[in-house]
Amino acid sequence: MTLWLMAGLLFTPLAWAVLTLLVDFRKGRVVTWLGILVQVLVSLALWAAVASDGGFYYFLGGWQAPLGIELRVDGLAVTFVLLTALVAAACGWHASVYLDPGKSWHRYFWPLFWFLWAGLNVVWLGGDLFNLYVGLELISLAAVGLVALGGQAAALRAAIRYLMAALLGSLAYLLGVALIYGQFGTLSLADVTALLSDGTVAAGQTFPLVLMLFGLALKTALFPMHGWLPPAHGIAKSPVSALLSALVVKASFYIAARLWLDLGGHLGGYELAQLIGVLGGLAVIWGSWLAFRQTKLKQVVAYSSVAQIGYLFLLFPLTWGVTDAISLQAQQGITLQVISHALAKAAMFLAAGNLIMSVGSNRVDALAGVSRFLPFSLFSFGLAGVSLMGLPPTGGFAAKWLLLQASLASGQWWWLGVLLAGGLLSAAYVFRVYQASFIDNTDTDHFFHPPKSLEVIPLILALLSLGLGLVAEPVLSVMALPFEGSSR
Amino acid sequence: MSLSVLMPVFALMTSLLASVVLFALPEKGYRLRTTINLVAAVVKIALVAVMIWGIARGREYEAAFTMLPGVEFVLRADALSMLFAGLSALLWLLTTIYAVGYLEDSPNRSRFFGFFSLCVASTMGIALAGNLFTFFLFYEMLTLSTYPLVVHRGTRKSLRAGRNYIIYTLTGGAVLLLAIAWLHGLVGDLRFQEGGHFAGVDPSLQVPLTIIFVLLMTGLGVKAALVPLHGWLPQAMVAPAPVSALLHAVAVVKAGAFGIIRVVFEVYGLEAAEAMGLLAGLALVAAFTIIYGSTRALYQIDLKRRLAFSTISQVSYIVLGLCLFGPLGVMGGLVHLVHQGIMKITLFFCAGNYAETLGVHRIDELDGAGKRMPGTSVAFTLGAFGMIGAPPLAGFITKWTMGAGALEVGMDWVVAVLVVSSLLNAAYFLPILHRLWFAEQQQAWPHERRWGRLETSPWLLWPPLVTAVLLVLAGILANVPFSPLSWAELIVLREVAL
Amino acid sequence: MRVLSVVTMTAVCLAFAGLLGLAVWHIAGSPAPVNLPGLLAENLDASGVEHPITAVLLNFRSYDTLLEIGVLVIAGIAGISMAKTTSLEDPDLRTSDSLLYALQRWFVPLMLVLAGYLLWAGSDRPGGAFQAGAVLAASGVMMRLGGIPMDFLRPGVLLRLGLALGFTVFLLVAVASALAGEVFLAYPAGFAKPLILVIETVLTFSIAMVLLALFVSAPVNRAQEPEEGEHE
Amino acid sequence: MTIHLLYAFAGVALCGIGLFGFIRLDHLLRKLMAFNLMGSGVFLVLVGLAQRVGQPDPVPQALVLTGIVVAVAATALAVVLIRRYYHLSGQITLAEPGREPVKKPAADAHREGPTE
Amino acid sequence: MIEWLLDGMLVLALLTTAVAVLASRNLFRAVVMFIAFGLLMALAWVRLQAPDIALAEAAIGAGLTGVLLLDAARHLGYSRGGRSE
Repeated sequence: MTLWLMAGLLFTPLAWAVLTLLVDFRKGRVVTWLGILVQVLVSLALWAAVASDGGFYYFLGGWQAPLGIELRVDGLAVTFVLLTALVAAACGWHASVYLDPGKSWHRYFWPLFWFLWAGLNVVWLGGDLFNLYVGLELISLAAVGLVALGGQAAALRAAIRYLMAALLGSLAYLLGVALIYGQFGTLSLADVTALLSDGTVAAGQTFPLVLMLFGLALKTALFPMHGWLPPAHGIAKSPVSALLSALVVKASFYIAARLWLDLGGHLGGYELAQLIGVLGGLAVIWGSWLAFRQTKLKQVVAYSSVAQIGYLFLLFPLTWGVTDAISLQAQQGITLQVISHALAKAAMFLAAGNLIMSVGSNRVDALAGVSRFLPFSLFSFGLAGVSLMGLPPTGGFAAKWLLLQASLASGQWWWLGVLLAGGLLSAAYVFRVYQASFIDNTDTDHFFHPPKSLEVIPLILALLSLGLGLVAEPVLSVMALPFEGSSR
Repeated sequence: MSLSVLMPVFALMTSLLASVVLFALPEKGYRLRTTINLVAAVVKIALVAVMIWGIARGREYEAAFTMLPGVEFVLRADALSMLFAGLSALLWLLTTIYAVGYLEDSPNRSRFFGFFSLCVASTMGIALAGNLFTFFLFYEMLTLSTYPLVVHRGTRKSLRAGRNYIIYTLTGGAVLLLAIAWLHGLVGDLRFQEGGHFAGVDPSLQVPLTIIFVLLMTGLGVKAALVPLHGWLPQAMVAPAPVSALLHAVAVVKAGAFGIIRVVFEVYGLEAAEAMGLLAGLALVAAFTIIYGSTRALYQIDLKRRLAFSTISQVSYIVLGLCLFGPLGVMGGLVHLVHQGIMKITLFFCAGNYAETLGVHRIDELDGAGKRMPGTSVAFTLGAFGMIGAPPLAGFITKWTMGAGALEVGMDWVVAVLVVSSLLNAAYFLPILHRLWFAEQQQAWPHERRWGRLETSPWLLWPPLVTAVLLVLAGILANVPFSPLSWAELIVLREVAL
Repeated sequence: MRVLSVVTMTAVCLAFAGLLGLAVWHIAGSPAPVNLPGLLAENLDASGVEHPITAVLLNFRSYDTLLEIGVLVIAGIAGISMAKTTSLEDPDLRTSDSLLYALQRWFVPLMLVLAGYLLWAGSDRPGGAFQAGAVLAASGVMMRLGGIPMDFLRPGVLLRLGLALGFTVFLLVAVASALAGEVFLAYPAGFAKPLILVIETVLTFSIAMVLLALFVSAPVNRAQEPEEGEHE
Repeated sequence: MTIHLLYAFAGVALCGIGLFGFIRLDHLLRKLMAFNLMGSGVFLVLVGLAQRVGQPDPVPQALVLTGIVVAVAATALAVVLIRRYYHLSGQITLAEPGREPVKKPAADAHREGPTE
Repeated sequence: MIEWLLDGMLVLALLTTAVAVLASRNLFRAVVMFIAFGLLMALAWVRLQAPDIALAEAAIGAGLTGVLLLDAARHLGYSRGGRSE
């Protein structure tokens, strides 16, 4: 059964990419709805299967690593598969209403969307370093294609910049993989970890890991390499922005985190961990500040992504050289942060898209009066903002709480400042948007009212992000599941 | 699921559900909205009353589940929570009635009542929170749900006030979070329990615990408007009158004060806090706030601003009460939580009536208002005398109990503070009463509206009258069972364990 | 300022190359603990083809290849989404270079033959779908430069079918193997060689199509879409 | 030291050169070429290092084949984007429009050819 | 020894062309250099006993990418990248 589910999981997005390529936008929309249904069901079933039976390795083509490619299907991976299914389903649904079917190039949205989804699943499940590289490229090119889709000059500039950054990042990662292969003779992450922990290969060669982390950090837009993100995420169509911010940047981070957790203990060092953490902290502060300064609504949200991504990199210092309990706490915190940010940011971008559609302008100060006539999209935006601020009971708060605990327990109190100041700064930019929308300067409703389905989608996502804090415990318990049997 | 688990959940849910429904309601559904509001408020009072009855007979209500690894979400009703829950449930009903009248034809009513209910849900959550974590959760929810109420009018001034409010409260919240997280890291999940956790605690924890205490008080002090963290309160006056009433009497400042009570009594423990020398500092801050607030109130021309500074002063009575470290003093502080709420809400209702009916905002415009609006003015007068501490009103009970408590533990200077404060109270309230009743009307009312034979809309008139009666009753019937004072006594006997 | 930045960049790149060289040197100092080539040689017989690289590409690590074709298709899609393609009769595109004309008269057939050879050679000698596809694409480019109309390159169902064909067949083989009870991409015993050959053939065609499509989708018109919320 | 390792070091040098070009050059096509140089360098390191004992290793060779195809896909996409970008904005760098004077109105940009 | 000499020269040529690609002021010349670089790479792959890659590099790296870039350079104009024309 599980094998069939895996086949379905791998097959569906790729197959739907092909199917939607052959039809036009309207038919593609219908086909996509069906595909979303299938994929969500498969993801749910797989998640349930792993939650009840534990994780396993899946050998593609029947060849075991190191000869073949293995997929690591564990609790964390299926959690992210499920997250992807939810967020991508929401974005796909939103896009099917939001995008104008009259524009001929919008038909290409669907195949790119499905390829992106496929690439994300590759990354969540990947256990082979080179396979992850291909997955990353799949994601990057699809994302660039989506940003550029039918765009005018500014969108193309953003897309090219994004492409260049992504290519450089992938190349750095690949170079690291080349060195790892040279050193270990295998591409399987599990093999490399095993070789390191049983002492077959002496640790100490940090450079490959640094290279890979650099490349992945560049793709994740870690400060100060974040320059490409705001233009790309700000200018893309809102459903695309939502996909990019919610999921795509997480993919490269996820690989970096897995590498760090498996190899960091042997190949990393205190200074490296702290350096990455400091960059993350600076990203939180600087990104929030820039978000506060933006005049365009979507740029606010995009810079907020830079800041929120910064939190993720606290994983590195908080898991290096600490006890297993603290490390677990930090990992759980970061996982929650990834999930809640994915939900909240997708909600925020989709809501921002609706707001822009309604007021006919991308400017923050054009929102005056929206609170009175369009409470729903604003409400979703606000709820998502609450999660970003890390206020209870959202998932963002649960994440912050765990990270606070981990910082305190590991004695790295300096991260407390980042966590608390980050929350306040994000409140600053979120409330700036609220404030603009509460200005009551008109008695007439001259706004365009988007279709109800557009308004419902961000609300659902925002509520999920809100509720995540309440069900954090069960979610985390699936993530920490051990493998079926002892190992592979 | 037994009823003892479900009761606190229901109490929370009534207003939460009401809020969700109200948000979804179209702007025009006036009747339906009012019905939902009132039904929810009445149901909540009933639920709270049942729980009060149960607790008096020794029942326990608790619901808990694990939210995060090592962290529980706990709702628990004990005598102390009922003090606050009862107050907010009762006053919510009155404030809702008042707000329905007050906002009769203003825009954004769906939004207003939605957040209004959310705000009360948060307050109920604060009252029922069973540990610091849960408390914080609702504390922040309260911050968020009050912001839209403060900026409700959407004017530049109200937006500025809202911004200040949010800066103060969120920063306070961050400090509070730091303190709670630290405490949690130090000693694990802390349920509120009688007598606190830190009696005879390891001396090595002394220093961090002291720092955490200061952080906790800072975080809670923002909402309780302890000087110098009070800056947001006078500005928030631009909000509509029912909101001010809510902020001052029921929800926000009370949440801060209530939090301080919880921390001192049931986290640190009164004795432990005293032993660590934490209460003396708090008492000084509270005393200073009392004098400072009253003094500033003297100089305010705007009626609501004067009331605001009066709130700053009065809420610190509660804090000062617990620092007295004796059964009577503590009782005085606890009972003032209720008394101040009833008195202050009366005053704010009245101030709102003057503004809404006559268009009067400044004190020097009030000349002769007593003749035009006798009902409102009688209520205002009772409230003012209560604040001053004239017998046999509610305020007198507070001050008397506290004074006795101070003498009992030998903190004579507190009596001096009480006396000075009462004099100041008189100094800023009596001139208003003089203008109301004895001055001749100087000019036409700035913006008068008429409601037939009544002095103002019945929706606006009844709530202050009811609260005025309540504050008289609370004074006269102080020794009857289930009066605020008796309940405070129950709390002291059961939970403070002195 | 400019000089300074050049100096910094040079220093950064030198440092990078130095560190990299050092890492390579260190790594080269000791042999790799896993002998993958040996493992590969042992399993080569089971792969269905004799040429080890083809075995790796289309059997052992076929998932990589599948995704890689996906990357190609994505690039193709993104490319043609940009191109509100010009008519192929656009005089701008027709080169009336007699040398080129002569070249293509002789070269194109030759290249087609070469492509066929490479494809056929792939199973036991150097060569295979990629090389063959590239050569096919190159001959297409030549024809295109020579102004030979190739209607199938207009954005239309035909082009999209061509783009997707190789990928689709590969994917169908993959999922069929999964449905047959094996895992994804595990060829049933005995079918490995024919399946690989089929895949290689369609891949050759598709790779050439994608590369050609990208080549011709040079944008010419100026269709613009305003940014969200910006009125024109 | 084998010849293979020599090529690995050549790859190292190419990576350095390519990186310099990639961050130094503004012209997008040149950036793209620099990227390709860097890519070649990475591939050389991958194969050269893995084959340091002198024996050919089919696995990295297969990886490089995959890598080359991915690289050409990316390059081709980039070229399409760059050309369209140039047609719309008349720019061949990523500089913001305000900073670099637009040399030619976009309308007649595509008529520009080498042979007229 | 002669082998090393040959390989050394090839590597040297590779690096020189690489520098030439980046340094040449004329965009057209840069592209031509790039194609030359691709052909040299193909040779290098032969020396690395990787005939498959050599074929691919010649067809794709030098051939297709080269043509693609040439075409693009033609459209973008020769002189845009440098000042020599």
